[in-house]
Amino acid sequence: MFNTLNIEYDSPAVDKSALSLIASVLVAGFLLAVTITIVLSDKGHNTGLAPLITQNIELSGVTNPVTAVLLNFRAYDTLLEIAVLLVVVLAILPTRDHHAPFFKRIVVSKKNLVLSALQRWIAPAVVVFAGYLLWAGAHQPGGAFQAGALLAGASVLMFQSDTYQVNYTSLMARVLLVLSLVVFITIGTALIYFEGSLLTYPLAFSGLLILLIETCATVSITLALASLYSSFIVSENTSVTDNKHRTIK
Amino acid sequence: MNELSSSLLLPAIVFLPLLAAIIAFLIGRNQLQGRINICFSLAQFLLVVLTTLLFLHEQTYQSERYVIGGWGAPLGIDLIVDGFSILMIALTGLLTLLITLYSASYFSDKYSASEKSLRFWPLWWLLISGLNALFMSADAFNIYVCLEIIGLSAAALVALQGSRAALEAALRYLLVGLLGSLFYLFAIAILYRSHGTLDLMQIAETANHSFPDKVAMILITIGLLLKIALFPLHFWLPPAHANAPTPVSAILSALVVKASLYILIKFWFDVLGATITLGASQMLGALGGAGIIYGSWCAFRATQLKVLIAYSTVAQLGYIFLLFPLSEYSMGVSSFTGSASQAAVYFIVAHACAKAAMFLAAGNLILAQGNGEIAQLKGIAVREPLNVLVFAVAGISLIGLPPSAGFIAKWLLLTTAIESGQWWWVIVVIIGGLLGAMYLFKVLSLAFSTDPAVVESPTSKSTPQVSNVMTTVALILALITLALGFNAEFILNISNTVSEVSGI
Amino acid sequence: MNMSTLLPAFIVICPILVGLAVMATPEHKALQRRSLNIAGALITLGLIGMLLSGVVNGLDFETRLPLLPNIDFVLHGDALSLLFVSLSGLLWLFTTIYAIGYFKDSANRSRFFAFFSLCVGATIGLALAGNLVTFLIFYELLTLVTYPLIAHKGNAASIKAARTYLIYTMIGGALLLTGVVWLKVLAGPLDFTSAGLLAGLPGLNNTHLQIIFVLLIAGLGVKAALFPLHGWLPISMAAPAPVSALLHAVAVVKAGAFGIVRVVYDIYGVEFASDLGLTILLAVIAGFTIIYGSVKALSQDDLKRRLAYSTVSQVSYIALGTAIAGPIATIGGLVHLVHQGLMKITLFFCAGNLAETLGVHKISQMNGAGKRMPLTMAAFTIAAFGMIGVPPIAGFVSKWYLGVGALEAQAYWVLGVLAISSLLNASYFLPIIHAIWFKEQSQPWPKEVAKLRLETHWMLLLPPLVTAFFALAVGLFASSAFSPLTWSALIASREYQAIFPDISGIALKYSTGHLWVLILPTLLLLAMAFKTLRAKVIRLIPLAPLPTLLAALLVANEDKIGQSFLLLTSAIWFIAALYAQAYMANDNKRHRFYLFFILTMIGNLGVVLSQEISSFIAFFALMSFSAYPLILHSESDEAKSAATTYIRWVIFSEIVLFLGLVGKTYYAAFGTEQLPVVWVSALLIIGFGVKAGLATLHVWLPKAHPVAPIPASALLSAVMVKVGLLGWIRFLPLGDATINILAQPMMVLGFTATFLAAIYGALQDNAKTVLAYSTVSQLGIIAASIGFALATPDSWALLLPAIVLFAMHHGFAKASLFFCVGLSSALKPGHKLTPFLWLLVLVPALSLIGLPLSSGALAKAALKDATSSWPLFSTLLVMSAIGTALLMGRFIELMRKQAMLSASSAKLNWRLILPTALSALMCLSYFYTPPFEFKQFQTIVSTLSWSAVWPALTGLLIIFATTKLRAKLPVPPAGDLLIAYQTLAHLSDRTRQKIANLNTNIAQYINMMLSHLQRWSLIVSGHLSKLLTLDTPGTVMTVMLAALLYAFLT
Amino acid sequence: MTSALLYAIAGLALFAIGFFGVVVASHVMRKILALNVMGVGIFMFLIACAKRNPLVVDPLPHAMVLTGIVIAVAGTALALNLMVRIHHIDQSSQEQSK
Amino acid sequence: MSLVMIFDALLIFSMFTLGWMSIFSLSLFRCIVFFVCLGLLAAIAWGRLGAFDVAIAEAAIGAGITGALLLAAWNRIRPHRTKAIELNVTNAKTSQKDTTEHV
Repeated sequence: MFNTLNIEYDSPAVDKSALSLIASVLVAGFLLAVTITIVLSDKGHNTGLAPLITQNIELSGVTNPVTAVLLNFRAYDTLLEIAVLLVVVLAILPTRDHHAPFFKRIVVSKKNLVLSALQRWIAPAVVVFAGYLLWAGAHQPGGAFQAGALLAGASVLMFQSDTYQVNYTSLMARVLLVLSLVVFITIGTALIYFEGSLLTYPLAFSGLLILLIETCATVSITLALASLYSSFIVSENTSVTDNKHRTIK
Repeated sequence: MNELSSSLLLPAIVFLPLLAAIIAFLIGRNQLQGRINICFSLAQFLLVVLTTLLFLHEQTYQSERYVIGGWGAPLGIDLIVDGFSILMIALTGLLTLLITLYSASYFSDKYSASEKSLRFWPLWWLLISGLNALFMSADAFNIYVCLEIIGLSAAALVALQGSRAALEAALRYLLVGLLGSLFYLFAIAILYRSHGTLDLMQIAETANHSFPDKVAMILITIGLLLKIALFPLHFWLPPAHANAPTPVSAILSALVVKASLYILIKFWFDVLGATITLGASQMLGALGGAGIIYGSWCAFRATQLKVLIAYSTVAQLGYIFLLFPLSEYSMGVSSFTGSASQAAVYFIVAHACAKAAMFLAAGNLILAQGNGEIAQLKGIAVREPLNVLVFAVAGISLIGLPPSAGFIAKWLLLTTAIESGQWWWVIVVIIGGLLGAMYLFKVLSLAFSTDPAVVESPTSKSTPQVSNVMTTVALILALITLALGFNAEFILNISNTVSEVSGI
Repeated sequence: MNMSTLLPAFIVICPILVGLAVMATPEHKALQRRSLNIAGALITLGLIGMLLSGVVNGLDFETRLPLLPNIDFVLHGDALSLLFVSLSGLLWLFTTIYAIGYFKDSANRSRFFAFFSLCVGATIGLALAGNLVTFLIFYELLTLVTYPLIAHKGNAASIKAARTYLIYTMIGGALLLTGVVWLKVLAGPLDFTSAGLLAGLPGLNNTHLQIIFVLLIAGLGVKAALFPLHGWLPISMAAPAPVSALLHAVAVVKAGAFGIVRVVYDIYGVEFASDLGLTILLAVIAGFTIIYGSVKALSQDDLKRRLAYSTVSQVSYIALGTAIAGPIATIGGLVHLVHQGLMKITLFFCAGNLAETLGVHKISQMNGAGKRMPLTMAAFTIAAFGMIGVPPIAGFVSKWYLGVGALEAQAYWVLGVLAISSLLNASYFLPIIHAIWFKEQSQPWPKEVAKLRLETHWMLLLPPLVTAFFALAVGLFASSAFSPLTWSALIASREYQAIFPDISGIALKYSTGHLWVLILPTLLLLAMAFKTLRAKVIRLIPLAPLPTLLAALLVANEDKIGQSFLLLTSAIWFIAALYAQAYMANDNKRHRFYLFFILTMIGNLGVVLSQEISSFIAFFALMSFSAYPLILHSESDEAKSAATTYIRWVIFSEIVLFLGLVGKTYYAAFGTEQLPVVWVSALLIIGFGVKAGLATLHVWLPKAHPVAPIPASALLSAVMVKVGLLGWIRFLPLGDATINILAQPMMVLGFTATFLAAIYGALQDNAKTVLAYSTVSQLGIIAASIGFALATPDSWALLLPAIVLFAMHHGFAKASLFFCVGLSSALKPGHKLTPFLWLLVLVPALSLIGLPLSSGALAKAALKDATSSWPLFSTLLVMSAIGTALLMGRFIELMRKQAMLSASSAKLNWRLILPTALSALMCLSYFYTPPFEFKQFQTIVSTLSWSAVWPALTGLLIIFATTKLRAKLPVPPAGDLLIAYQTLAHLSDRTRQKIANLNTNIAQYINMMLSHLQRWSLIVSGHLSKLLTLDTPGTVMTVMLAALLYAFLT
Repeated sequence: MTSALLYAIAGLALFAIGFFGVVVASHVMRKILALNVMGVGIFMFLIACAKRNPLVVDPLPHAMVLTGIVIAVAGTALALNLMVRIHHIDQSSQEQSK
Repeated sequence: MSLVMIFDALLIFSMFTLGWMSIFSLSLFRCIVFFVCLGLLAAIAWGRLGAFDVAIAEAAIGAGITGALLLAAWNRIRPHRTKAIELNVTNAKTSQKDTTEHV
């Protein structure tokens, strides 16, 4: 399975050791059969926590149940999840040039018309839509992660054309990356002081606090996902390439 | 412990390392970095000691629940602390303090690994916070997220080295980690579907011999076995632990592997205890036994020092897996109580300290020697007497010879095996001890033999002198293993809080 | 935490702390390290002293720390542990001094001394352990700590040795651990209780206990080097000398033996163990190891390997002592723990010295070492004699108690084992001693260190001397208050409580009458040591026997036999000394001769004077062993072969005597039934028979006497042979019991010896051989009369004075005859004094034959009327005169022939003639008034009867008639039966050779098989691991998933 | 056979395919894709469980899936990064060897 | 067999085949494209099952970001990138130095 990790480009789809082939087909099939029997046989707990959540939805300060669960009932999970994202970003970030500016505009010799047109049209729309999604998260489907993802999509679009160069190891970038975790922790611990136990939002301010956490989360997630993508980008012709390339080391 | 549950101690244990990670990430690489991290580790250690003392002070030996967000079990997430978890947290605190001290000088400018320190420190603290979060969490999905934090940060730390072997080992470790976690997630989904809640205590109450619970238990077992690297599924551990930088391989072998074991024990005995069958526990025992033999054999044939120690981890894990068949008999109902659990807990603590000491000592030897080849270790006892002594003491504890904690653990294991009449485990343990002796003394005999060529001409390129901070840290760990060898009562008192606890 | 709980802990911690401190000291700070070591050793000794005094006056010392749920870490100072602790503490000090001297400038000494003191700390901990778990902890710690010691040199041999050591001890440790855990599960906390823990506990099924016992003994057996598990000991000789000294004498080997003692006594309890049938198993193994170790030691040429194998056998004595379930055997076993330690450490120190100063490792290179390093070799000799079990030294004491204990437990085969092993010990130690002292240095020393003021560095010399002195002192003062013997007796009394017998009966008390008499000779002996005083001392030697002579004559002494023998011995020693002055005047090796002359004198006089069995046998051994160099004096080939036969027979007699005396003392102290007394007397007869030239046992006599210088051979045949008779008189139950089955053969042997010796002697062509054969025949008469006394006990009152008289007469006559042999040059005819000189020859010869008016006739007459109740005896007596006449005729014939040949020396050597004249006078019966009230005059008159004359005439007639016939006959070899015995010896040697190379090729076969196995297992594991390197982890995972499904769902 | 049950079975099928893919696929990229497919499978099962009762929708699985997706992305990104770095080192070593 | 059931069956079947194809199709690029389609179909499925938040997230992250990352990674390991390689080689040498043997 993992013993020999081959990375040559044109290797056959399936490594031919017959033994593993047959065995794994067998078991995969078996697994499928077993799980299907579970699903069929067991009525199980058909409503889960839905009724409980609907009762407490008013206390959570948001009306959208998913956001309520995510940011109020199980806020601790979300906090750790942001930490996970931070782990990966840390692992991938290059270790050099903290001093380069956070944001730089580069004059590009060869312009890619379609790309620049696309950027000009879609990027602003996406940003606006992301803002709406963030705001709507409280009462309609939407929220920090979706908005963050969208913004990251927009940033992917922007970098494709090498016009803008974001250096993720500059101090500013690092602060933004870490922003959501810091905010989350400070609010969480502060609430201990005020409300007695971790992450218990006061009824009056819970909606506001959740919104604050959501915005910071969106910013961090955007930067995180963008940096994930940028680490793979090798743009050939700009001086940034080499240091970016070196970043891959 | 009411003031503990309402106070900020428990969550602080998780958040302090997170803050440390953030600060380490922000300040980047400068001289202060080492010192800041050391005081963070000191703070963490004090915090952990305070919590342990408070917990012990209670003497109620009941597990303490800490309700986050005030929502209560099914809806919100709770943190739960019982004897076993407080012991693991204390162990993590101790090892964090010592290994941070070690890595402060390991990643200092004296050695070539210094420019990696920017990436090392944040990942290190995230790993520690993941571990602490895991030991405290009482919620199934929360455990999944903690497992992920630990898995990803550990893989990133292994990849820190940058050499091809390290990167490949890290990639393999990561893929295995992800696969294991997916199996675990799938099991949670099934459990949620049939029990409607994610809280372990509530699942435990409604767990029965029903079909889905059994399948969930199977998936959890196979997923976590993959992450714990029990015998047949251990292929990823030796390269990962061998190629990681020394402090990382120390914490990996000592604690990270134990984290998934902690979860497996929790599910196996407390949460889904009802679904256990005799055949399954015997099978795990058998795999453990085979692991002891195979691990020691590969350790004996290893040519690299750190590969040898990694394989010895595989072997030592085999010992702990003997817990499953033994506790099955001794206590009738399979709950994590009785002498088998005490033996396993003591083994975990003894192995953690001994293995960490051994890896640090080996790291020092490799630094002094230049490369990790065992053959080149000839006559090193002359140049690095203290490190060889630490290596020997740690080895003695791993084999289970008297003055060390390993001996007490082996003693408890043997007594349980004999009491429960499963004499075949006795033979496995004894043979394991002998095989362990084989590979330890292979290294020691080389260390003691004076190769005339080596003694006269000290190694040509002046290898950096191993800083005495690193040696003293290794020595402290070795002394702890020896100290644990004497007053076994202290650890057993804490761990038998586990035995009184009914539920989790 | 008052003293009583802290002291044991301090004793254990102190060496460990010293070890750690020494490890910290850097390599170059020699002084600091040296002072640390010695201070540590002294402090520990002081603490042990405090503990000792505390335990003696009843205080109880115990440190108890919680270790495991219901098991504590206990250090408890009881009697048994103190024995071992004091031994290790003491020997640690000396080994440290020795090691400092030994490692003057070698590499990584800090490491050595660190592990050295840790090792002693572990040993002391092990000794003080209060329960089996603490014992196990220190037992394993000992393995770990001794590993670097063995691997100290770091070369290939020591690493391999260390590895084998590890393999053995690790497996041993594992077995012990299993046993202890299993026992703990069955029997709860395993505290050592003095009369055995398990005996009292209810409901333990015996088969489990038996299996556990086997496990425990196997685990301990590795360190105690029991037979199958001893492989590591000889190989670990590659370690430096102080290490092998420490390992074999103090730490590792003793730990194993001590463990066995603890398990058998304090865990199982002896009775419980013996009725489980366990002690017999242990006894058999120990017995076999004793023999096996000694046999293997025989064939080793490397000195340290030979000592190692001897350790293998010696340690099993301790196991044997514990296994024979009897209180006295326990004492023997325990005391051997200490004695073997002292002796073995001396041997190893000396071996170390040899290796260090002369570079000698092989026994073949040791020739003439005595001259180069006299003090070390003296210590070596004392220790070697101790190992053989020669009386005064320590080894004898433990063998003595083991022997008596074996009798008490009716385990007669153990006596056999003790005998065979002493024989084997002698056969592998004596050649070394012979090579050291009596062989010239064949080739230059391999690696000689520059000669210092002393023979070697004082630190290397002091320890062996001190330990040798201790070995001797422990043996001599065995029954004093603070000796290890009394201490082990105390321990054994605690072990057995109720059924402990009163052992005063068999205690070893060395007391002799008129001890002041021996002071002068001992002083002279000491003076001999100093080269400057030697010349003056030689002149003083004749004075040495005078005090005893005066004592015999003047001091009234109720022990008539003793007085008369004293008279005989001291008179002849005085004359011999005078004679030797002249005879040895120009002999270049006379210093050595005189040294052993005095030693034999002390031995002989001591034997006659001693009143106790132990002092008797001690002086007997001293006399026999120091006579050996006298025989060897001329260094000629015949002398060498004669000496070797002599020493072999002496060893044989020593061993048989040991068995006999053990039997005698046991039955004297506890004996109830009469039956076994027969074999005791049989053994005594044989034992003393060798010395007294009993028929088949006399073969060494005709070979030894002619070879020795005249004074020596005179002494040999006149006095030393009589000691055998004295032994018979003192120890045989002559007065009280009729033992017919021994009496008849005794008489038959006696008379056959008389007649056959006479005929055989007559054919000899060497004057001294003829005299030797005449001694054999005369002794035949004495043996016969002793046989007669055995047959008719009531005649003993009469017979005793007759025998004593006969012995004294023969002594003086034979001595003067031998002295005359020396005068052969003076007997040349044609000198005005020659007729007088011939008179000197004729008077003793005729008195021997028993012509009227001579002492011989008187003695024969006394004998005749004492045995008048049996006419055949007296006729045979008369016939014996013919034989003597034959011999005397031949003797005179040879003397005349010799006188003719010898050059005519003008001047008569008066300093030779006077002593012979003196002894000739002694022969005439008038001069001495036998101390017995004795009807003096009428017997002298009665000797005038015809029956005294005709045998003499017939004998002389036969000699003259057959002169021509005898000239043609070939001369038969001197020792007649010896050829038979030698062929026998060759046969047994060849069988031993066959057995030896049988087991070598078995061994080769085994390790050839092993290497096949290993190669095969490597190949298989290669394939297996290739398969298992799991390039198919996926499949394995899926297979496991399927297995789990099966396990869970069914 | 309500539709939710159908989706649950589909989810499990995707999980099985993913696992089969991880075991059998040769290239690392395919293994990473297989892991993601397994992820999608589990998420589908979870969402199907949320919708078993046509009237009410249980939001908890949704939150779990959301967190799961973010973690999956993170894992994949790290795996891909490691893969690329390994490939880069191979590439440069080939260049040097050429 | 209402219209909705048909739609569900069709959706499930297509997701199943896309799942298979995204692992075992011939070229890597094709796998990635199939995977992105699978992501989008999954978004539709979540919508169908009433989990709209998740649908948006799946579309944005599952299909969007993951797809982008996969394509970028695929682009990096494609063999044809000759021109870029020479340029990199010079840089590679400099960076190669740093990856000397570390502990």
